[in-house]
Amino acid sequence: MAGKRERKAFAERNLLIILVVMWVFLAIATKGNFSSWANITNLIRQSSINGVVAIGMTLIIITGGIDLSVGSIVGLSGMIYAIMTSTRGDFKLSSFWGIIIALAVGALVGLINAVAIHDGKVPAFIATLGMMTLVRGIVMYVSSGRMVTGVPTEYRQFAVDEFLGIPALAWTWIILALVMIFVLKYTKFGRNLYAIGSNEEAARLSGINIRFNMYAFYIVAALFSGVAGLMLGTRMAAGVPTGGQGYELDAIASVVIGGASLSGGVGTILGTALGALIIQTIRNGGNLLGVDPFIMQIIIGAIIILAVFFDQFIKSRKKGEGLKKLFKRA
Amino acid sequence: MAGKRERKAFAERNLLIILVVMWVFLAIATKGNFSSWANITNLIRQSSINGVVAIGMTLIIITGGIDLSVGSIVGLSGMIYAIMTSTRGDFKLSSFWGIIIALAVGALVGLINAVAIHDGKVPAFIATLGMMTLVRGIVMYVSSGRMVTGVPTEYRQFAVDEFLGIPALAWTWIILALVMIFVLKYTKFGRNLYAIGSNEEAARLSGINIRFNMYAFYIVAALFSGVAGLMLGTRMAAGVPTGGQGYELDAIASVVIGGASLSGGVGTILGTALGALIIQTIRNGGNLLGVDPFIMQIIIGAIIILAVFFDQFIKSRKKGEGLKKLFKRA
Amino acid sequence: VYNIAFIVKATDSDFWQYTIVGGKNAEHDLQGLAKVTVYGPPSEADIDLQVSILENVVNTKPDAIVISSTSSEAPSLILDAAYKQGIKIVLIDNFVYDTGYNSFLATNNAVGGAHAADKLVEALKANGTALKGKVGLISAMAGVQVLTDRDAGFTNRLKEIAPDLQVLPTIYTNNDISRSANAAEDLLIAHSDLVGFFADNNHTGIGVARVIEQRGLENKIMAVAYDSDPLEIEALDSGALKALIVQDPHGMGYKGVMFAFMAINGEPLPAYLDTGVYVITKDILEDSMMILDPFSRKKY
Amino acid sequence: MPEARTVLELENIYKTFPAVKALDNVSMSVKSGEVRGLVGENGAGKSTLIKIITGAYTKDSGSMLFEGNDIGRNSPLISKGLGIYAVYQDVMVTPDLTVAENFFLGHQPRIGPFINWKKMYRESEEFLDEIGLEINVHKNIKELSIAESEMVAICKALWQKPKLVIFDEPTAVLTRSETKILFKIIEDLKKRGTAIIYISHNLEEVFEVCETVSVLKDGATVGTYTTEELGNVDRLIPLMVGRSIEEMYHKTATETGQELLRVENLSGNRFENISFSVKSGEVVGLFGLVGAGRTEIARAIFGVDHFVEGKIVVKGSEAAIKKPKDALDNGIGYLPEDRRKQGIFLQQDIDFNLNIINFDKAMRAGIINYGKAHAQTRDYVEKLSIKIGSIYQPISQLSGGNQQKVIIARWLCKNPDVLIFDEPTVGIDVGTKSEIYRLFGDILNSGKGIILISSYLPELMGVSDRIYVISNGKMAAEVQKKDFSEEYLLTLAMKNLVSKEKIKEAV
Ligand SMILES: Nc1ncnc2c1ncn2[C@@H]1O[C@H](COP(=O)(O)OP(=O)(O)OP(=O)(O)O)[C@@H](O)[C@H]1O
Ligand SMILES: Nc1ncnc2c1ncn2[C@@H]1O[C@H](COP(=O)(O)OP(=O)(O)OP(=O)(O)O)[C@@H](O)[C@H]1O
Ligand SMILES: [Mg+2]
Ligand SMILES: [Mg+2]
Repeated sequence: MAGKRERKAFAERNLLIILVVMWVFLAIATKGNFSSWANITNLIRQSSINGVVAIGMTLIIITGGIDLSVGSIVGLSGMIYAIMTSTRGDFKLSSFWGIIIALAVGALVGLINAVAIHDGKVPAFIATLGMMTLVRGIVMYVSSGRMVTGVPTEYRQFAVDEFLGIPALAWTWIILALVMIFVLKYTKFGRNLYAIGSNEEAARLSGINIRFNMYAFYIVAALFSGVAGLMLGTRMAAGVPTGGQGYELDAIASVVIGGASLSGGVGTILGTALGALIIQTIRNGGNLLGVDPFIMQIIIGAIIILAVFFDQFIKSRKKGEGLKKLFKRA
Repeated sequence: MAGKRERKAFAERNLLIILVVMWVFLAIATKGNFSSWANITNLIRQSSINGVVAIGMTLIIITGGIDLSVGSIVGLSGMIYAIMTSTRGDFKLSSFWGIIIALAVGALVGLINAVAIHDGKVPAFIATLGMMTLVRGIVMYVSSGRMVTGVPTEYRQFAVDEFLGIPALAWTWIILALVMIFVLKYTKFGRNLYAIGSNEEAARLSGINIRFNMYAFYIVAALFSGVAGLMLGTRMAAGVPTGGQGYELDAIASVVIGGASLSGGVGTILGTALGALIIQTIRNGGNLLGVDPFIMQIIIGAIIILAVFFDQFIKSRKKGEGLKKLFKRA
Repeated sequence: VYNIAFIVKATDSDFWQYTIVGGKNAEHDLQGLAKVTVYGPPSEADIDLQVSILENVVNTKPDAIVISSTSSEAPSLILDAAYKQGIKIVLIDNFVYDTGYNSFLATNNAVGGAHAADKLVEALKANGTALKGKVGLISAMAGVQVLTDRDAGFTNRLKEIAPDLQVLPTIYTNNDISRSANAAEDLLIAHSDLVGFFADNNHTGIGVARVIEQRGLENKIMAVAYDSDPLEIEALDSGALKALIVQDPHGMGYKGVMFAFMAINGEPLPAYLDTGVYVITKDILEDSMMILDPFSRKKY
Repeated sequence: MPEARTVLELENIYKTFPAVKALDNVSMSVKSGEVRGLVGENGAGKSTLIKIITGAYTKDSGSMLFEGNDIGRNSPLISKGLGIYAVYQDVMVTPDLTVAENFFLGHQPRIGPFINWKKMYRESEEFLDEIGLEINVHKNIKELSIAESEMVAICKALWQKPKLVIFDEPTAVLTRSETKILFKIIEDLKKRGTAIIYISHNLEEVFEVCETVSVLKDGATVGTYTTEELGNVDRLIPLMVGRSIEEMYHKTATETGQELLRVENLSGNRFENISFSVKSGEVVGLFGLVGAGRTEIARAIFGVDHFVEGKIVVKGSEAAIKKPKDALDNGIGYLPEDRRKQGIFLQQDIDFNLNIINFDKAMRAGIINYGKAHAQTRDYVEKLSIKIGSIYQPISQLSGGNQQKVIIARWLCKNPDVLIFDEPTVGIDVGTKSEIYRLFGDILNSGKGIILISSYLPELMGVSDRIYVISNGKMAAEVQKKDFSEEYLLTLAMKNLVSKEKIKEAV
């Protein structure tokens, strides 16, 4: 029993250590500003949107794929919601229907991704790169490139709502992450994900329906981006045509910092969550320190590399040579 | 003899067919505007900067890596040149020294990438993502976020120079591509690249010095981005802090459309060149057709996916079952 | 010392650098009475990042915030909360709905766009070109409000004063000079009756100017651009661009900080101050240097 | 045992690949409870036939009947549904999942909609205990050795209760004790009335487990025989190869000359204080049980792993070997044990795979002369009778044995002073084996030396001039040719094993 359990816990412990070191440093350097409750809640709230996108990205990366279209889906879902519900628009639907339609449209993009990748055999990178451009075009087209305002007040309110002192946005993230940790470990959906990502051929021979599962993975991943789009929408209090632009990089970085391998089969939701926190900590800390923004950018770049370097370094020291090769390839 | 010759020619023939189909369509749709000599030279010149970046990217993708820092290196090299040579600056060096220093600084970034990836065991995606941020920070810092003007006139002139009716920028691309086609096929450097990309362990056991070669690949790739930065610089006639931003996506797309596999070992310079032409043809064609820009964006996205789809589709029909699996994974 | 936070839309462009010079000059002129700290995301596309920055800044409890918000809605609740906490809020460049604030300083971008149309028509007339044919519109990015306003201002005005000039579908170039030049090249090929260009920011302006300059089209194609940076000024001088529509970023930054200082001290402020646009043509170039290059006014 | 009935019937199967005719009118039928051997040269079409049975490839023509039903459209999923289970030449497991989950993949035990991990671990633990295999079911497959993961794939055969099980060269990567477990599994399957097809190049093994053998040659069936009627291996070989092999371990007498390589007191990971030497013109055997550390010693000499102590002396002077390049520069070559992982450049063509270390010979002023390079390749393709369509074919399209031959050819062409062969003949047909031994003679005659690591004693005794026996990481003895005998070498190999139990297990 020992073997695997220990190892897994261990992998994420490195990240936790890196995170704690950063936090302690920042708490001291900002004379406590960083560790104030207000800032901690800020940090979690700020991580939450990328955190939710990154949950979906984790699924895709475990399959051995990649999804560059998440940012555009974020933009699309927020925009569709705004158009559907805006009091200044043509539809004036309720928030409920706005959410349903926004998510459905997001899921449709996921399905198209899956069809292109699984059935069309287009590499995930290209399929989702194309969709990134295409979907952003749609967002621009339906909004004529303009912000759509007049969204319901309860929607805007959500961004400031708190529960037990923790922002509603953060709760959304935490709950979704917990659910997915469970789903990945205890359901067929989750296990099929790892099986297909690890060796698609072997999975097929075990009677797993690859097509059905791939569709499911991409649709679910797109749904997470859809939810993130709504979360972003509450923060912006409008449908913004450029909303979500560039989010794919943060999401991928979170997942990889979280220990997943881009060659598939490996990755956890907890790791990704820690990865998302690490990235936001760097940003948040930089702002609090009030460093020159250019220098800050240089530091952010360096820290992203160093965080993964330390993680790999500790792992390879502990596990001995046997696995060194693995990391080289990962 | 037949086997490979046929196969190789064939792989790139698909791309050529796709390109020709697009050209014929555009020539008709634009009533000959597209096929005018002036536009053809425009098209090649417009492809050339991305084309040169994509040569370097091809090397990295053949190793099984990826390089997200190319755009920042493009920006850096152009900026360094401008700072070194500007008549309004502190250094006022000659163009020659400006070029040497700009390329050397670019190569240094490549070396750091290689060290992080090979020695630090940081996945290429993260290492170069970090460098993308870091290097852009440096560009901003050294330029204080401002354009640097006053570059030598011969530098600005290069963007307009022509030779035998073909722009100097296009020649640069064509010559570099031809040289690299030769290098990849006829030198150990090239053969080692494919060996390391398809099986690093086997390459090591074949006596290939992995570290040395990896350094070389990343440095050479960075040099191509450096050259592209200078080419961009001649067009802009200044060092621009945002120069090259987002170029990594075009370069990666060119390489993958060109038939390379992101899992390494596969890819050709000729394929990449065709990939770069396909991408620029879509853009150029779109501008000539004068389609609504948002609809145009939707079409561009769709064409990127379809180009690769057709390529894969024709291949898999011709080659039969044996290789189907390969594509799925690719 | 009062702490004044100065948040710009992006740190990667001259325009915001000019604003920062204004802000820092104000700090200098206040002679130690206030400390100005500059914040900003690397790119204007990072709306959410700017909101995060704002949240973090509010947490540091400054005495005043001078902000040019990328979004008119996103920071409302945070700004309002800060305002209610007693932090003075001065909005520059872009308005924010649903928040309390002390003053708003901005340029009207639609008016700027209309000026561009006027100048284009003037240039065509001066050149003896008939007011018909096509006009290319090169935009840096889709979905950015200020650009959309400029483009709309330009298009609407041109329709009024020269109805026979047809504005071609906008080409977006991802704020890349090279791609802007590509777009200009392509439009020249596609439309033999093209008579002019409007480029809605500095990078698009340079791209267009480069093509005109390289092909010697100064007397055939009239181009007007927004913003000013050294290359655009050079192009104006060489005739590749016929006019520049320039905001007063330095003034915006300077006045922004000064207004913040006044607000802290309880001075009355106007709710809105139009910082205006300048239209610069070659003949007044000499006299406009301080507007065109606020760096020359750097005092610190 | 239930009455035997025909499970599988293949009639007039044809299959052509772009470059070769892989199957040419093959017919065959297998009964329940029968263990059918399938033998033939490398590239004869064995693996192709298997893949047609499982539906991984589609046949060009011919028919396949399973339990009397004509199977028209086939696919791995369909054949699995029919009860066909195959252990392919390349192992089919999901490396990132645990051993237990691999057993249950696709039908994990559940409580309601949720997976019952406890049950999964418990049942797979019990199952492995029953078989007698010591593998931690909590481990991920990628943490196991190849042998262990192959065993996982093999054990799944029992688990899934199929009607037909196919093994494609299962023992190539297995240790002795694991092979024993495999034979026991085959016995169990047989008792249950499962039909079995067993492919191997180890013909003794085929005689041990199969009662009938089908021989394939150049894609066509030569015939099906009972092992009884054949009697022994020597009768089978001519059927496969088309000629009889007079002297398997043919050896031309060569002069031993100067000492080429000497290692002194070498200690490192899993071995200590190892000393031995190779002279020109001699084959030095390294014997030991699997896990004895021979591979580690070879890797240390070749500069892949670092050693802690000792020195390597090349032609009388100490050599500093820190990486494989240094070893090569010192005239040492190494054919690795795990060819698939450490030898093959899968996406590249045959020419590339052979020449990657031999471009030096076909280069002028740093530029590769492909005329020469191709000639080099064709030369060795012919020498080792490698069955290919063209040298520009990707190596992935070759049969398993032919892939190995290409890697062997790579080193033969390189022709270093000392060549270390680590299990070179695994997966290679008897005809080619004897060809390879003959080529050893050429190498030796040109003043070179060979170190041969092999676990197959007849081969080692037949080819070596001297044998060093390694036992549990230590040198047990040096044995001269005249003293060679299986019992003696085995006893020496077990000298340093700690417990009697381990010894029993190993034999
Ligand atoms: N995908 C493929 N494409 C082209 N040719 C192939 C392919 N697969 C197999 N072949 C060819 O078919 C022939 C039969 O190969 P097969 O793998 O069935 O041989 P085998 O009998 O299993 O040999 P070995 O003992 O070496 O494993 C070989 O010549 C091989 O090169
Ligand atoms: N103590 C052990 N623990 C785990 N695996 C072992 C152990 N001993 C041996 N093995 C496995 O057995 C295989 C062979 O081991 P090794 O290479 O050290 O021995 P060898 O003497 O070279 O054997 P051979 O060459 O006959 O396979 C390896 O795959 C190794 O993982
Ligand atoms: Mg085979
Ligand atoms: Mg071994």
